[in-house]
Amino acid sequence: MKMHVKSGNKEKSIKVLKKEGDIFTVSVGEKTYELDVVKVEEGVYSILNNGNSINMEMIASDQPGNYKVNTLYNSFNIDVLPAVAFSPNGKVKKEAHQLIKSPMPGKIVRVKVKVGDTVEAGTPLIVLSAMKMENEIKSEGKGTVTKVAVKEDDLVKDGQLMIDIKV
Amino acid sequence: MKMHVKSGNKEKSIKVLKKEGDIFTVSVGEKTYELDVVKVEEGVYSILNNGNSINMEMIASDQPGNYKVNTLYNSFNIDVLPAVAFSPNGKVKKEAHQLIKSPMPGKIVRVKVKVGDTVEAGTPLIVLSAMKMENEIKSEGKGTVTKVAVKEDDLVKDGQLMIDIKV
Amino acid sequence: MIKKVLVANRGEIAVRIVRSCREMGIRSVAVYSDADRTSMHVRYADEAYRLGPAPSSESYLNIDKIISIAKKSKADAIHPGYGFLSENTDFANRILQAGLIFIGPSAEAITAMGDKMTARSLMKKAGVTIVPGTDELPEADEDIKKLAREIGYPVMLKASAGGGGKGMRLVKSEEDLIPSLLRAKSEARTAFGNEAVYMEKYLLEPHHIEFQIMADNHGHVVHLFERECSVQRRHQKVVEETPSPFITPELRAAMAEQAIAAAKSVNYSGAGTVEFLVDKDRNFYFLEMNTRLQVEHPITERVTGIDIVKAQIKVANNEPLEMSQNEIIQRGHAIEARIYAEDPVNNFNPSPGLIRHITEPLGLGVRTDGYVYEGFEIPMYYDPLISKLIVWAPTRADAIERMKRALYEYKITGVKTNISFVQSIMQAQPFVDGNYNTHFIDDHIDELTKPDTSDEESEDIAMIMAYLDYQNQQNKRMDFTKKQSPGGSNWKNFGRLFRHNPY
Amino acid sequence: MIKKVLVANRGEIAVRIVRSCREMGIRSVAVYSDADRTSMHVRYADEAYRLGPAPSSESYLNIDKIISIAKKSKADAIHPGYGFLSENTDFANRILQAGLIFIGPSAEAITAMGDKMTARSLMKKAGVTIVPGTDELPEADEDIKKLAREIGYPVMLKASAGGGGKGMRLVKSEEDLIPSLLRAKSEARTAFGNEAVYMEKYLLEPHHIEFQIMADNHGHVVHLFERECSVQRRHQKVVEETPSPFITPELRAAMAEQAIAAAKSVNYSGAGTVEFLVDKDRNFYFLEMNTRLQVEHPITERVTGIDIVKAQIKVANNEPLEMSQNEIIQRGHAIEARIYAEDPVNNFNPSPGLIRHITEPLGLGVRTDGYVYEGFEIPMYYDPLISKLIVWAPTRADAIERMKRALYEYKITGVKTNISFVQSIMQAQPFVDGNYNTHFIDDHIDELTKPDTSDEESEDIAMIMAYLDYQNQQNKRMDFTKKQSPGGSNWKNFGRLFRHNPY
Repeated sequence: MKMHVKSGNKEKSIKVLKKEGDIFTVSVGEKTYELDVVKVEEGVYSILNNGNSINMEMIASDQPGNYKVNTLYNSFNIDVLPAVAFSPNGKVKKEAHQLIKSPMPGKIVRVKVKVGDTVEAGTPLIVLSAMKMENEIKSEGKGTVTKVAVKEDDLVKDGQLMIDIKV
Repeated sequence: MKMHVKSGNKEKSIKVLKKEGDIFTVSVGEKTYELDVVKVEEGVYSILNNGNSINMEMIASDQPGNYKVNTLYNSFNIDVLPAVAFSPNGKVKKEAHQLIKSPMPGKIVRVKVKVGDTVEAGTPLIVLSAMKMENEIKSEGKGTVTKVAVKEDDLVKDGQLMIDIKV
Repeated sequence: MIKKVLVANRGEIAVRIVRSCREMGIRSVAVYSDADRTSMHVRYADEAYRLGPAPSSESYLNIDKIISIAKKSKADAIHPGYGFLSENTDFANRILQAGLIFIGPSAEAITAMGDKMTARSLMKKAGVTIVPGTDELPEADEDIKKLAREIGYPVMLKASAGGGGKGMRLVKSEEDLIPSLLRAKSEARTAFGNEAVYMEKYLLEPHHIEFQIMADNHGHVVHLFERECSVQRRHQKVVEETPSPFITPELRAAMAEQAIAAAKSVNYSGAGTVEFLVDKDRNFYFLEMNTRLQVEHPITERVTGIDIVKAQIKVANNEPLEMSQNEIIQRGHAIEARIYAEDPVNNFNPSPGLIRHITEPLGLGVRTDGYVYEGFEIPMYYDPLISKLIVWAPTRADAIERMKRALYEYKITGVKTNISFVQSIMQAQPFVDGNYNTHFIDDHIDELTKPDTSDEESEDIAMIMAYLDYQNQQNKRMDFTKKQSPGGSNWKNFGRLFRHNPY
Repeated sequence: MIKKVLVANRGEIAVRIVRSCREMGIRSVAVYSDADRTSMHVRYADEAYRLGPAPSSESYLNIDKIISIAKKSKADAIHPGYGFLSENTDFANRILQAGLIFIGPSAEAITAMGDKMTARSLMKKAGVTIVPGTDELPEADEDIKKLAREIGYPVMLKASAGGGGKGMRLVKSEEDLIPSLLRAKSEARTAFGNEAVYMEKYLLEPHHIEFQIMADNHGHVVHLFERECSVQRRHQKVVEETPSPFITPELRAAMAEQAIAAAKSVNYSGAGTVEFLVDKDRNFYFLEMNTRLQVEHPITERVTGIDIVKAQIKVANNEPLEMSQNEIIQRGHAIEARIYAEDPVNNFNPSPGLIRHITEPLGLGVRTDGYVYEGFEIPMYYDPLISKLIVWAPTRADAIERMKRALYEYKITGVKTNISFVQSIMQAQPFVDGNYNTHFIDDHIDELTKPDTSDEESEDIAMIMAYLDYQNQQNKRMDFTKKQSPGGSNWKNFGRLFRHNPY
């Protein structure tokens, strides 16, 4: 089964050509690798590629097929695209909203805007506190606040939607 | 639900009297404990007993309800006895066989007896090698060899039956 | 004789203090907030008692509760660690009033040094050089701006009760002055319950160099040499080393003399740290004295062989210092890296969360002081410090290579950390040359946070592994039930990637 | 200049050697048997190649294969570690013939010292005192018995090619002589491929004390002081310390002199160890010289600050020694405990198997050199050594307390270990007093292996926990699906014991 895998902007097709014991022969794009792959810990693999010893850790996200892959010095954000869902021409419609998501888990110290406010690039929106640091989150561009999903003293998770701004 | 638990020769009945959050009030035999119990790692619990901080690790064996429990300096072998199966008078029939089991994972170097041989206390039965040490396993008493379940170069697991001797 | 110590702290420093207690045969009492029930200091101490809800103000800053637990558990002494109540005069006094021993200096010394403005005038009297600056700032914005103009930009705003970079703001021009002041006051109020802020001249290319002091109750004061702490982000230290690659033997001697004079001027007792700023022309100025154990104390321990926590406890026991100044010798070179749960490429945003996997660096010349473990959830209420990685080697060059090796081994996942950021610091030429000041991180932030040029092969293999893992997940349930496990239980599903061949 | 090193070994020592390579910027090549594909040395090295099936004879002792991998991977040097081929003359010669560097002494020195009988006569010539004993034993049982009677019981049987306790047997009376000899020969054949065995007088209350030697290719030989290795079981070391609490400064100087003489007599190069037996009257006898890195080298590294593996590599690079004898100073006290996968209460039976859970001791003055990790299955084919725990402190008393603290922190489950056994050693009065010899473990085996008197409370709580865990297992499937996980996946099921209240 041939599938497509995305890393950042790059997209390649992958196919397992052969599997003998722990040795996988895999084609990726134009290239072919013969890898000795063993799972050594939860989510951690030891890979021998032509003698080179590589350790990789896979952290699956909420989204099926989305992985953060940590190698020695790099970290890749990789999506395995199910063959059926794969549509090379299907571009996402341009975002007309600026969605302000929490960049970290934390607590809302202050909400500086309300629904209906117009904001400019640099307008302070929210002060968020985590691990004793206060961080001011600013608008990246101009627009109108259409939704404020948090209030003071709320605890927020990493990536949680806080404010929706119509551009 | 009241159940019986065995540690070595001791047997006590246990009942959870109350559970509030992580605080368990439990009676064991004559005594009652109020414990703050939290699972912190796979099979590892942090317990606060009247302020004393205790870490316990539970290793479940193959047998349901059988645990090795490691505390700081002690290790207990504990059986949780299902109420139905619990029968205080049910004694196991006296063993008429000496079952020679492997005391460790290893490799059979030599088998020194065959079926039909009579052995005395101290008769060498098997030489077992593990981690570069050779260990001679001897008979604990006299009897007749009725079964030899291993042969030279066999790999054996911890506790695997090797020889059956009819006493 | 102290027989039981309550540690009024959490995290790595609580574990570190309990370690020394354990080695001295002293029982330890941990205290914890609701966010810390499973924290290592609770599991590691002999006893543990709940303080209250997660916010510090209701737990680790709750003096009444801490003292009542000390009484209840029959502790005879309290070690405050660093941060929280460690430099709180009330706390020290209340402990003494309760008939307990405070493992730290006298309340008077804390008061004198704790308020940075008082300390400045005290040092002036004692003949210790201080940085030009103000007393507490006036109310009117115009007056503040005038003071700043007199000192000359850039100026530094500092919380009078401060420490650890909190309530501190660098101001480069007048337009930023008042907004920065408001932020500094807000942080100061949150962190210390005291919003007093003052202003100091900001020195050019300054080095942050501090001296470790040990003093007993019998008038002996010694120094344990310096620590170079100029690698900072957001005014918080990231890497510290000793000896400093910047100062000369003559400068070291002169600074040590003033450090001891500063400590003596307040009849100091126990472990303390005198911080200096040293400008590019090697002029040095007293910055502040931290009247407590310092985060980076382990590098001093490593080059001198002295266990500073044990020394603190012995001083609190009224014992005289075991070492005289000429017996204290600095051997080899030690570097500490603070491992934070933070995202260096994203403005060092904190990254609390669940630790999925951790591999500690081990082997020759490596020490870690940490407190997290697999499955532990780092709370968002406290410091992002996960652990401290300390290495020692005969020379600075060897120590840097060892640090790189240890960072290579150090794997923490689940939360973001600054491990690869510190690795970049170890490879940056100014650091390797020992030629850096407190601007180092800011001046080199782009190269320090730029990802390694990823070779195509690594990326290809990462893509393959994501694909294989994904396929394996799809097949897992079947594999799991099929698996023959020697222990009879499917403890972990390691080894061969696929139990059967799906291809 | 060496740029890539093949490490012809496995386990903790392979990892330890790769660590120093990494710190020196040298690439490392691991080799592995089928039982070791997931072993840490394979994961930690830069490259890794398969040797063959699990048995040593088909993998780690396969000279042809190792050299062909070295060629293929373009390694320019081979480090043999200890055990396996580390004292094999053929191996050293074959490496040189292949145009590669052997990180160790000359083949001549290995041959001379490797055969214990040759070494004895060589030392006799060099004026080094040796233990009374025989050459290779004659064929006839009666002749052997006669020799034993001449020396006087007890006598020690030793493999001529031996080391590490293999092929070694203590014989206390004539009736045990021949059976012990057969066992010793069998072990010697398996371990070294050479069944030659000789006999020595067994000294009374002997101490096993050894000197670390470093020599370069330019005629310099220094010693790095002694190691006291008298805590042994089955003739294998369990605990080592330096300095020895038994020897005097005069004795140390005299032994060091003979150790250097022994090394010089074979034109020694690199790291080596001269072992002595010292009887209760402090007479000392040359026992053997190990022409390789020693398991217990880290305690010497800790008190001298010298990285012995780096020093070996530099010598192999033909560099002169960096240190002269008077620059080498022993500071403080270091103790090593070997952590074995074994069952001390059951005759020290080996205990290979799956590591379920491991917590490394960390913090001040602690080093571990190990190789196992959670989920790793310790193979049954090789040594039971899991790791070495090394502590340092300013004094011996402090070092013992630190070792106890570190052992308290050290948790390994899944396999049986000797951790609590070593803890008993640290608490045994003869050890605390520094008053022990090689009989220490045998003489105190009952008290060392007796379980702590278990208090009823611990047992009650253990029973409760078994009960609660059992009940929790029954309820688990339901909890698991009910659990709201922040990451969207049920990574681990920690925290509250029951997700709902079953009571």
